[in-house]
This record gives sequence, structure tokens and C-alpha cells, in this order.
Amino acid sequence: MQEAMKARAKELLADGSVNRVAGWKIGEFSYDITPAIFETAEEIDRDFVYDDFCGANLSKYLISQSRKEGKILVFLKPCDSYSFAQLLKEHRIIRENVYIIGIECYGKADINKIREKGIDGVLGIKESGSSFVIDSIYGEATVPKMDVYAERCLVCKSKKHAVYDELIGEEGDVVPSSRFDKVAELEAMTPDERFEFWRGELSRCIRCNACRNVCPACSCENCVFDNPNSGIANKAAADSFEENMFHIIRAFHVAGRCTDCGECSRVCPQNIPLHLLNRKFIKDINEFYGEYQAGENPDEKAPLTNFTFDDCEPSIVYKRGGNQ
Amino acid sequence: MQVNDNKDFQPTIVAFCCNWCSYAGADLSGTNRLQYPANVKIIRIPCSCRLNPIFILRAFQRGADGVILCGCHPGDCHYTTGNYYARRRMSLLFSMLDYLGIEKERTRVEWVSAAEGAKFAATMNEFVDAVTKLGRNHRLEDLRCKKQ
Amino acid sequence: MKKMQAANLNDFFRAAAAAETVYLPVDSADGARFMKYEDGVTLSMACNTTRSAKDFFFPQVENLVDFKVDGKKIEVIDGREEVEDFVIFGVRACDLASFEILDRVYLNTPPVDSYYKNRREHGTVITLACGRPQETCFCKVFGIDAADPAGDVTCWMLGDDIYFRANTEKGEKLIAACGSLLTDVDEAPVENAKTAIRAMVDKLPIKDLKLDKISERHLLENFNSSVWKDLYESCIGCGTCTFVCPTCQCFDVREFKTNEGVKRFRCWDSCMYSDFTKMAAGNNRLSQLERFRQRFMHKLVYFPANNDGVYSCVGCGRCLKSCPISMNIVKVAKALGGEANE
Amino acid sequence: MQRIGVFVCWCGSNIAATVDVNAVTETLAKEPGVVYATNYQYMCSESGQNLIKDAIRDQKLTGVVICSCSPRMHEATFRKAAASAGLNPYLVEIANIREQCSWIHKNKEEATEKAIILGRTAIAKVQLNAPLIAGESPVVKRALVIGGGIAGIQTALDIAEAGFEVDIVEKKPTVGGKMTQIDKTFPTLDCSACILTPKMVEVAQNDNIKIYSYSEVEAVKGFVGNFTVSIRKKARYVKEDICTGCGLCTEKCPQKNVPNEFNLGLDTRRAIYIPFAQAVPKVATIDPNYCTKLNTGKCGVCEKICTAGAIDYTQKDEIVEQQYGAIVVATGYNPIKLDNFEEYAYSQSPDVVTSLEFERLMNAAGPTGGVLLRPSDKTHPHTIVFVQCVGSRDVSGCGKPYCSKICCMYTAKHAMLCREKYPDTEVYVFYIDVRTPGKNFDEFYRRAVEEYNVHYIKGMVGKVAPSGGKLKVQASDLLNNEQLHIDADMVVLAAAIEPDKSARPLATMLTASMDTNDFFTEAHPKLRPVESPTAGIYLSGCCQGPKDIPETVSQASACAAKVIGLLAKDKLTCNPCVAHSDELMCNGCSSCANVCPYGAITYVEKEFRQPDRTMLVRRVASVNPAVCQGCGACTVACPSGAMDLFGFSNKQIMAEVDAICK
Repeated sequence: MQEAMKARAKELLADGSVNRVAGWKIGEFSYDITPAIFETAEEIDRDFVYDDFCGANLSKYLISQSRKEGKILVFLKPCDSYSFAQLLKEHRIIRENVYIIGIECYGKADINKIREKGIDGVLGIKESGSSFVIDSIYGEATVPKMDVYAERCLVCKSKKHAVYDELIGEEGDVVPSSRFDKVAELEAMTPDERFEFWRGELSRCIRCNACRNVCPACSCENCVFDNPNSGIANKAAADSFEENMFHIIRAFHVAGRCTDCGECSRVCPQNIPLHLLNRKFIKDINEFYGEYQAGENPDEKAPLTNFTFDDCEPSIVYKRGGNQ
Repeated sequence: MQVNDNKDFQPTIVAFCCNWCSYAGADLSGTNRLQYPANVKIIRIPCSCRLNPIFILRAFQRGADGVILCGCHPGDCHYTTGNYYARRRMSLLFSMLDYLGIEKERTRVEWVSAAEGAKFAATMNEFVDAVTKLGRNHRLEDLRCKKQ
Repeated sequence: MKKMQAANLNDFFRAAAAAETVYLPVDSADGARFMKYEDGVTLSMACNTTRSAKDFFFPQVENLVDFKVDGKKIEVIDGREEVEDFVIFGVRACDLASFEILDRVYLNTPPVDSYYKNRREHGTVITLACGRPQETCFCKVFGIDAADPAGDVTCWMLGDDIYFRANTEKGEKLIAACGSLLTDVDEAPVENAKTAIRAMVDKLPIKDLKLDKISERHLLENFNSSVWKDLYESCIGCGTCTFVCPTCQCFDVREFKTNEGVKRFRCWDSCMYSDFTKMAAGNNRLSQLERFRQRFMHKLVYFPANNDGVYSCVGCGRCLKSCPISMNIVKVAKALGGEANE
Repeated sequence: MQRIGVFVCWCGSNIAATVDVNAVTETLAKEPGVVYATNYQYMCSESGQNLIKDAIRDQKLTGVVICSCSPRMHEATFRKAAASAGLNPYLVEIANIREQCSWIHKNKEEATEKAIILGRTAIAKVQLNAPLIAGESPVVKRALVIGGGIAGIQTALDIAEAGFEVDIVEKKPTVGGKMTQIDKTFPTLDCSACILTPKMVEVAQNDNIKIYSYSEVEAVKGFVGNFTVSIRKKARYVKEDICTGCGLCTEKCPQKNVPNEFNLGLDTRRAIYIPFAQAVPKVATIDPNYCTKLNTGKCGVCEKICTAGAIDYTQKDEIVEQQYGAIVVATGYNPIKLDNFEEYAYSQSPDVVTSLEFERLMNAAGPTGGVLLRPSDKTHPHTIVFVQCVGSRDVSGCGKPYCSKICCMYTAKHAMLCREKYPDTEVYVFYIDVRTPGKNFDEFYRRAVEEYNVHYIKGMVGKVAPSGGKLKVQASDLLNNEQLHIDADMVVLAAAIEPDKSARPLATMLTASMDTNDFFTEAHPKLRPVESPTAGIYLSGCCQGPKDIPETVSQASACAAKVIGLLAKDKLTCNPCVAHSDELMCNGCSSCANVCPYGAITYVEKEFRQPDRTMLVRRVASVNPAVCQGCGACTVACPSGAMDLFGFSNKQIMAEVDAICK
């Protein structure tokens, strides 16, 4: 896979179809892979990597990259392609300046899950069939891949690309996903339990803005939380209210636009399951207004800029059971 | 659910009313001398679709115990479609607040036409009662805004 | 040197907590973090906490002053929190070194930051020698000895025993207060342990990070290097690295309108943010490239240039672990040092 | 520094009895920014207004807060007063301490406290008010009337009479609409054609009126005062300006078996046709669905015989673009399809007809030359059953929930005419209610019953079964509580009427709102009944709701008056409380445009200087203040907060929230 990608990238660079390649660059320890822009075949030969740790979604980089001179090649995993398509729908990416190669993906590993298994001091990770062989300061360990795949991959919603110019590997299908199970579990709790759960999670927030800055839906030129004129700008959550405020409003602003790529939770240094907020909105939208997948259909109106005459009333919230 | 046992508790209620129907409905309930508690303070907005969720959170932050949005009945919006958007936004927002464990009875949407002065007063009476029972808003408060 | 059975650790905490609040690393959903000691709270065995220990002296948000407005009258009230004595247990060598760096900024050079000073004076630091360094650790690069940190008290955990060494008067007092739990012992086991830890540190992959091409002497060369352009592009401009960093010391002063007036507070800021040090005339660093460069130039060039060659990095490795796109000071230093990533 | 004046009104005792106005004045005087506070018995009186004006001048006020009755009552009054004293009128805020305070509270202490909070809220808001200047936009002095029935004709004539140019777009080959098909009109029984055709001629001859017949509206852009409309002139394959309307072609055309829509398919016409003798314009039209020449290339009879040389088989649809200041919708109605009403055997027997078909059967210009004959065997019917409310007032879902309004009266007319012309006929009318609320309407109905002995039976027809040349009608007589069986020769169904199918897509083009029945909604059901909520769009005739002719004509004239009022202005003053986008914040994501009901938001590619001093072309939203009505939907849809609303800005509303929750 990786070799096919490298070869194709070099080919497209060589024939002048593109002048840059957005991909992933090898790191220090085989898990710390950095998104990067490659300009030469040498760079690609030396640094380009595609493996089970290339979780980073490259689509957001295209907002600025597609405005630069020349055409850029980008490799998009199925879930990344939804983000890309959504950005396209919002006119944030100049499509003509991007060449998309869709790549297959069967899940990406989460280094935190490896560490949670007590495997620390990780120096290198090698693939061996359906397992990872991990070399660490404290010895070698083998773990089944499935055990350390990221949560978002275990509940993958689609192996099919929303948009691409060509494919490397096989195109999959939209797959059934159990991604709303945890949301449903929370919904079934009492309000007090839910409050405790979310207070525990959100109180850890350090307002580093990693979730926001990595989020392909949070593509604002200037976020309301950074804009002193918005009246709600803040740099730190000085009070528990501000933790709630930031995350509620952020989730609301991406509601109907969030493709559930899961980057927010991946990057959170405090391990806050932020995707559960976005998924709640997605679940509600599906239940209230019919199934909707952001990024899937370029012509479909987003749920929050749409309505029907017989939409449910807000009082539906009082009627829903399982939480008294 | 916690139930308030402080009998003297006076909730602060912010009511956002659209200019064309509900604000007029509120005026009508005044014209007809229909009483509702003084806890309710009305903010006039052009349309229910002008209500940004941020305003609701802001109200709770500043010490509101309940926030209610009143707009034209669906189909009667002065701007033809505003309340349909408001309806979706509020359904999702309220559901999210509930999901975070914030008492859902603190937020409400009611459609009140310019002719429904009685409904306006009745709605406010009910809402104030419901919020009074819940007691002071602790889950979405900002301690810096509370009176010491 | 004193010794205590590890099994009695709880009693030790309880004894210390009787006099003042004790904080210790505890396992939680976000990895280890400092929490207040209460019955049932147990010490984390993690290499280090996810967030650094700087919060104790330089919290993310600190109230400075309140302006109470009543009609047309304004009253100014010192909004500073009264800090009581507290103990932090389990500070690692790198984090302890970070306190020294913060001291250079807030204590040792005028004007003295009275808020910081207040907290620093009330805190007693019990350090803990490292037992299980990680691949991301590179404190040795900065001359930090993970095996023998200072602090008011130093601890070593060796199997079933914990060894204590008081280094300061404050430390002596604390040890004395818990005297009944401790017995006097000889230093030999600790010396052996230190040797073992140092051997372990010597096996770490980035212990040999070269910084000799990054210095005041190479300032212009470093500043104008082409590597910044290659590296910054992946940076998403969040503040994760700054906020988990034990040495990042920048803050912003903000105001919050309360119902009764205005609260002025300071909070951490990040040089990665586009509005960092924004003034009436605009920003002084206009692009993410400049901001990205600033952070690393500050840590590796400007700070040492003004502080007797002390780098503003302690090699704790937190940014390596938490950067959303795995760009970090090690990758930058390697790129600047001409050493390609293997 | 703000210099705010606070004016507390007693409203006689309306406020002062429940609110301690002195306490309110004193407390608000202490608020930051307030330099002047006073109270007065009647702020809205001339002396009250003078008090405000003087204070504005003497105290150099930068903002005014008036604690009084609802802003819906006197906001305009006080704004005007402020403006006359040189203060921007949008720097006035009203605290509603009457309708929303003194009138709803009894406890004086409570009411006073609330009044203070409301006053404080208004002060907080006014501090953030910006002086707003209403923009102006020019008015194109030409109106478009969509639909050329009696409603459109009357509106067009009235507008033209006032000296403005009007275009009528009519999708049929002739203007005239439904009224051309009607025989007599109730309650006077004068001939429909006799009163309508002169008006049609007048329309054709009026220099200010241009008729686009056989044309449809294709697209509408723009806003009040400045619409750009694309009109599709469908190819009629006859040169309109050359055809003399001699009608020779319509007699010689070999294609004879085309159902004649003018007679509702009760007879036939040729492939080239003039709908009826008095058609305006009186020009032939080739029906492309039936013309042999157009379909096979052979024939060409009409071309050969046309001495004027008007036939042009190569004609194509033509798109005309035209500017208008106002648009009148007069799209009219149609009887509903009766597919859902099989019990009346409409599709089974030709002798079951709709009322409109019955009109044609009674009309001298109709298929039977005005002699009432059964369509099946062309014999004279002796027993006729009229069924009312077929699909009207029907909440079962098969028909329409509303009353079609005209059926009671035209059925009475039909019944009466039958009995008058053919006294040997038995006429039964089955009704739910007979509704006659119009001038001389009830008298008319009574004449039908009393003078003409029409059998009015309260009850519904359950079934109509064709059997041996008769129609067996089963019905119930509710008043006598019995089942009736009538052997009828004809059954006439008063089918409900519904808006024309073209109305819904038109409403979308016009961004005008409709109700669930596809009737256009009016800006206010009582006070603005001929305007759509969308500025510059007016409603005439049955597109707004079922109407009879007199009502249609009066609404058409009212509508014309409104249009004339608009066109008489050279410039329109816009509501300044509109949305505006901060281009530096805008992402160009289209969320705002997607929720804008008026199409007020467009996007432009604009070059921006980035913080790092490089230039970047970005797509940003731009609001047309002349189109924006200020609802604010966009401000919430906008995630970046670039969109804000003058007069109700985010900061203003948040300041109000803060003041209330304090």
C-alpha cells in the first residue's frame, strides 16, 4: 500500500500533474507520525509513510493548501474524504487545485490504548499479521491490532470514499456501525449521573483548543471564542461554566456539519471523549429529522439550515424516556 | 432530580419573545390584565430564529434559572420560515443540555400568537412554577456571577 | 536518610495531610494527575503526570483584582486567593527543574511576581526519583539527573521500601512531623538505585539530542533556517504543547464582567495562538511559521541567552506525547542540528 | 462617554398606580452612563415629547431610554421626537413597563423592582446602539401582473390608469381566465362575457399595458423596487403581430379531434385555434401536441391558407428579461380533480359533470349552443341533482379542509337558471350548509327556493350509480331523517377549488410564503390582506383564498392601490435593522444564505490582506440591505459570528441578558 502510494505520488510529481503531496511523515518512534507536505521525490522516498498510525485527517490542511500556487495531491482515507467533501460543500477548498487519491483503511491504532495495556517505553512497532509487535525499553510485546485500534475505527461508519479522483486499494461500502451505543448508554442514565459524567470529563479540559484546531468542521477564519467582539471570547475556562460553554457551542456550531471523523477525541491531551458530544447531535438529527451524514451528499441541505413543516417540537426532549 | 424546598426562592426567568407574535401576545396579556409573576423579564427579538444558543447559555451563566423562547406558531412566522429554524435549533440544543445532565425543565419553547395573551400568561405561570420547583440553577452557573 | 515501608505510604500521607493539604499523582482517565490526598486515594505508578506540576505555582487561571461597580462608584478589591501551606508529593526531576526555570522568570528577576512568590513560599516539594523512564524522556540532555532530584525532600521507591532525604529546612520539618513512620537508614541502597536509574536513562533513545548547533551564537542562522518552513506547515496552532509544558510561562491578562463589576485575571496563553501578544497595532508575529519558530527559538536560544545558558526545556517529553500532529521540540532540534530523522 | 437620558412615563395612573415612578427615576439616574432622568404624566403627549427633545438638546444626550408602554405602541413616536431634536432615532430604546409590568402586577414593590430592571436593561442595550441610517433604493416604475384573469386584468387596469406601465403574463393564449367560461354571474344574473370582454379589450388597448400571453414566468431575481423577471414566451408558431385573427386557419385545419379546453373537453377544436371569439389577443395558436406539421413535417394547410403569412413553424420559445418595481400574483384557481370521489361516478358517466362544465352546457357559446342537453345522449334532462361541497370542508384528507366559498351561490344560480329555462325540470340541491354572506346573496338563494321551487335538501349524497340511462342517486335527508333515492338525468358536482398548480413553484421563485393549501399568505390577515410578507409582492384574487367575482375585483383594486403607492415613490427607505457580515470573519460557507428566506445574501470573491501581509482571495457573504428584512436567521446559522444584526446585535442582546440576570 505504502509503496504504491509513494510510486503514484512520485509519478504525479514527475509529470507535473501536482507540485506538492500531502501525506504523512515518519516520526521518532513509528507511532508519532506527522502530517507533511512533500515537494520532491527524495522527500517522499525518505520520509513518506502510510501505516496503522497515520490517523491524522489531512483534509483540513487543504483549506490553506488549495489556495496556494499549483495543484496538490492528497491521500484521503474514507473517513477523511467525508470531511473533505463537507469542506468542499462549504466552499472552503478550491477543488480544482486538489488531486485526491482515495486510499483504503481498515482502522488506525491508538498509541494510548497500547500504553493503557501497560506497554510503555515504546521504541518501535512492527506489523505482524493481525498483531503488532512492539519493541520497548522494557522488552517486547505482541498485541492483537483490534485491541489497540482507535475507538472511532472500531465503530467505523464507512469504508467508502465520499470523493476521490482515483483510488489505490479497494473501495469499500458504508458499513453498519455501533457508534451511537455509548451515547445511548449515557442517555439511559439519570440526569444526575449524566451531569456527574460530563463534569468529570469536561472539568479536565485545559482549553488548549486542540479539538477545535484539528476539527475539519471548525474551519472558521476566526473562531467566536477568539474574537473579542463576540462577547464570549475566552482563553481559559476560568469557571466550570466556561468549560461547558465552549464545548456545547463548539458542538452546536459543527452540528450537521460534523462528519464524525473523531479527530477531536484523538488529539485531546486530556482524553476527553469529545466525540460523544458530536455524536449526540448526529444521533438526535438522525432521530428527529431523518438519517443524515455530513459530507455524503453535496446537494443535500444541512439539517440546521433546513426544516420541514412537521418537524418535532422542542418539547420532544421532555417526552423522551429513560432519564428520570 | 433535586427538588427545591426553599419556599422563598425567586427564580430569574428570561423570556425571549419574537417581535411580531409573542411580544404582542405578551402585550395583550398586559392589556387584558392577566397576571404572571414578576420574575419573568422579556427580551424582544425580531424573530425566534434570532435566538442564538449562546444567549441562552449566557443567561444561565449570569444567574438565570430558566429561559423560555416564544415565537409565532409554525407556519405563521412573519419572516415565513424563521421559527422552523428556531424549532430545530432549540430541539437539538435542549436535547444536548439534557444529555449533559442539565435539568431540561429549565428551557422551553412555546409558540404564542399575538392573539394569545391568555396563553402567554398561562405559559409564564406554568414555567415559573416549574423552575421554582427545580430551585436555583447550579449546573450551568458561573460562580463569578453569583452574588456573594 | 530515612526509610519507610511502602505499605505505610498511606499513613505517611495521612500524617502529612493532617497539617497541610497534600497533592500526589493519582491515576485517572487522562493518565496520572495531581490530586488532593484523601482517604482511598493511591499513588500512581506512572512515569509522570499528564499535566505538569507548574499548576501549583502558576495556575492556568489566577484572579488578580476585582473592580466592584455600584452605580457610578467603583471599588478596587485585591482578588488574590489566600494560599495555605501545601505539599506536592511525587514531583519528578524534570518538573523540579521546571520550577527553577519559572523562578528565573517570576522570582529571581525583578519585578517579583507576588502571586507566584506567594504560592511558591507555601509549597513544599517532595520529589521522587524516576523508576521507569519513557522513550519520550530526554532530561539528561539538559543535565538533569532523574536519579537524584532535589526539592525539599527527595524520595526513592525501592521495592517495598521508600527512602526519604530531607534537603531543606521545610523538608526537615515535614519529615519530623511524620517521624514515627520513618527509621534512620544508611544510603547504600539508594546509591545502588541511582546507578540503576542512570543506566536506564542512558539507554533512552533521545538522550543524546544534540543542541550545539542551536544557540545564541547561531541565532541568525537558526532564525533564518529553511527548516521552519518545512516543519510549521503541519502545526495546527493549538496550545497543547504550551499547556502541558512545565516551563511555558506566558500568560494573558483578561477581564470578565461579573454581575457586580469586573474581575481581572490572568490565564495561560500560548505563543502558538494567533492572538498571542496582540496589541492595538496588531500582532507582532503574523504567521504560524513565525509563531512556531518563536516557541522553539525561545526555549532553545533566547531563554538560554538571557539565563546563563539554561534552556527553557526540561525534557519531560509531555509535548512529544500530546501534540495532535506529533511535531515537537525533538524533531525541531534534530532538524536544526542537521540530523535527519531516522 | 455615554450621556443617556431616562424618561419614565406615568401613563396617567396606568403605570404610576403600580410602579413607583419616582423610585424608578431615582434608581436609574444612578446607573453608569445616565446623566439625566425624569418622569412625566404622559410622555407621548406633546409636552412629554418636548421634555425629551429639550433634554436631548440641553443635556447633549447620546442615548434615550423611555420607560413607558410597549414599543409596539409608541416606539415610532419617540424615535420621531428624537430625530427632530437631532438624535439618531435608533438611539432610542423603550422599556416596556406598562403592558409587561404595571398591568400584570399588583404588588407595587414587585412591579417597581421589575420596572427598574427593565429600565436598566434598556440602558444596557442603548449603550451599544449604533446610529442607523435607513438606506434607499430606487424603484423601477413598472409592475408585473402574473395571471390574466379578472383579478390580473383589474389590477393591471387600475395601475395603468394611474399612469404606470404594467405587464401581464398569462400562460394561456388569451387573457380572461375562468370568468370567460362562466355563463351568468350571481346574484344579478348578468352575462359574464358581457361584463368581462370590454375589460379585456380595454387591457389590450391601454398603452400602459403589455400582454405576454401564452407566456410563463421563468425566474425572478432582485427585491422590492427592483425585480428582474425572466418571462418565457412559448412558441405559438403564429406571428402574433401579423395574425389578424380572421380564424380561417382554425376552420381549415385538418386535425379536428383536439379536446377543447375552453369547453372543458366537452367538444373539440382544431390543432390551430383561437380559444374563443373574444380572445385577447385575438391570435391563433398552434397546439404542438396535435399539429401534424410539427409532429410529422407533413400538412402545412394553415400556412398555405394564411393570407397574412403569419404562420411560422420554426418559432422557438423566447426568453424576455424585464425589470419591475412590484409583482402582483393573480394566478387564480382550478376545480380540484375528482379522482378521490368515485362515489359520485364522475369518471363513469358523462352525465355527471362539474359545475364549471355545467356552466359551459348552459352557455350560448358553449358546446350545445346554450341548450341544456345531457352529454351522453344529447337529450333534455328532467331531473337534475346538484351536490354541494364536493371536496370542500373535507377533513378526511380526500379533499380540501376549507370552504370554497363560491359554490353555494353558483349552485343556487344554476338551479334557478334550470328552473327558469326549463320549468319541467326537477332540481335537487344537496348541501351541508348554505352560506350566503354577501350583498343580496341570501335574497338570491331564497328566490331559488321560494320562487323557483328548487328542492334544497340538507344532507349528503352517498352514492351515484349510472343505471339504464339514469343516475341513481342515494342520499340522506338529515332534516327529515330519511333516505332518498332519486333517479336523476344529470348530476352536477360543486367541486372544491384549489390554487393553480403553477402557484407553488412561483412562490419559491418569489420567496413568498404559502399556507399548507398552497394559497399565498398575506403579510397580515387583517391589516395587510393584499400584500405578501415578502416586500414588493402583492396578492390579487383567488391565489390568496377562494373568492367570488366582486370580492376578487375589489381585492384586485386594493392590490393595485398598494402597487401604485409603491411605484409612486422614487426611492424606498429600507429598514436599517438588517443583517451585515463582517467580511474578515466570514468563511463563505453559505450557511447564512441557506436559511435566508429572502435571498438577500450573495457571495463575492474578495481579496483580503492576511495578518501576515499576504493577499488572499476569499469568498465572503454580502447582505443586500434593501432585501434583508432583519429576521436574524443568518446570525445564528453563522458559526463564525461574522453575521450580526443592526438594532439587535449579539452584544446588545447579551447586554440585555446580563442586565436582567444581574
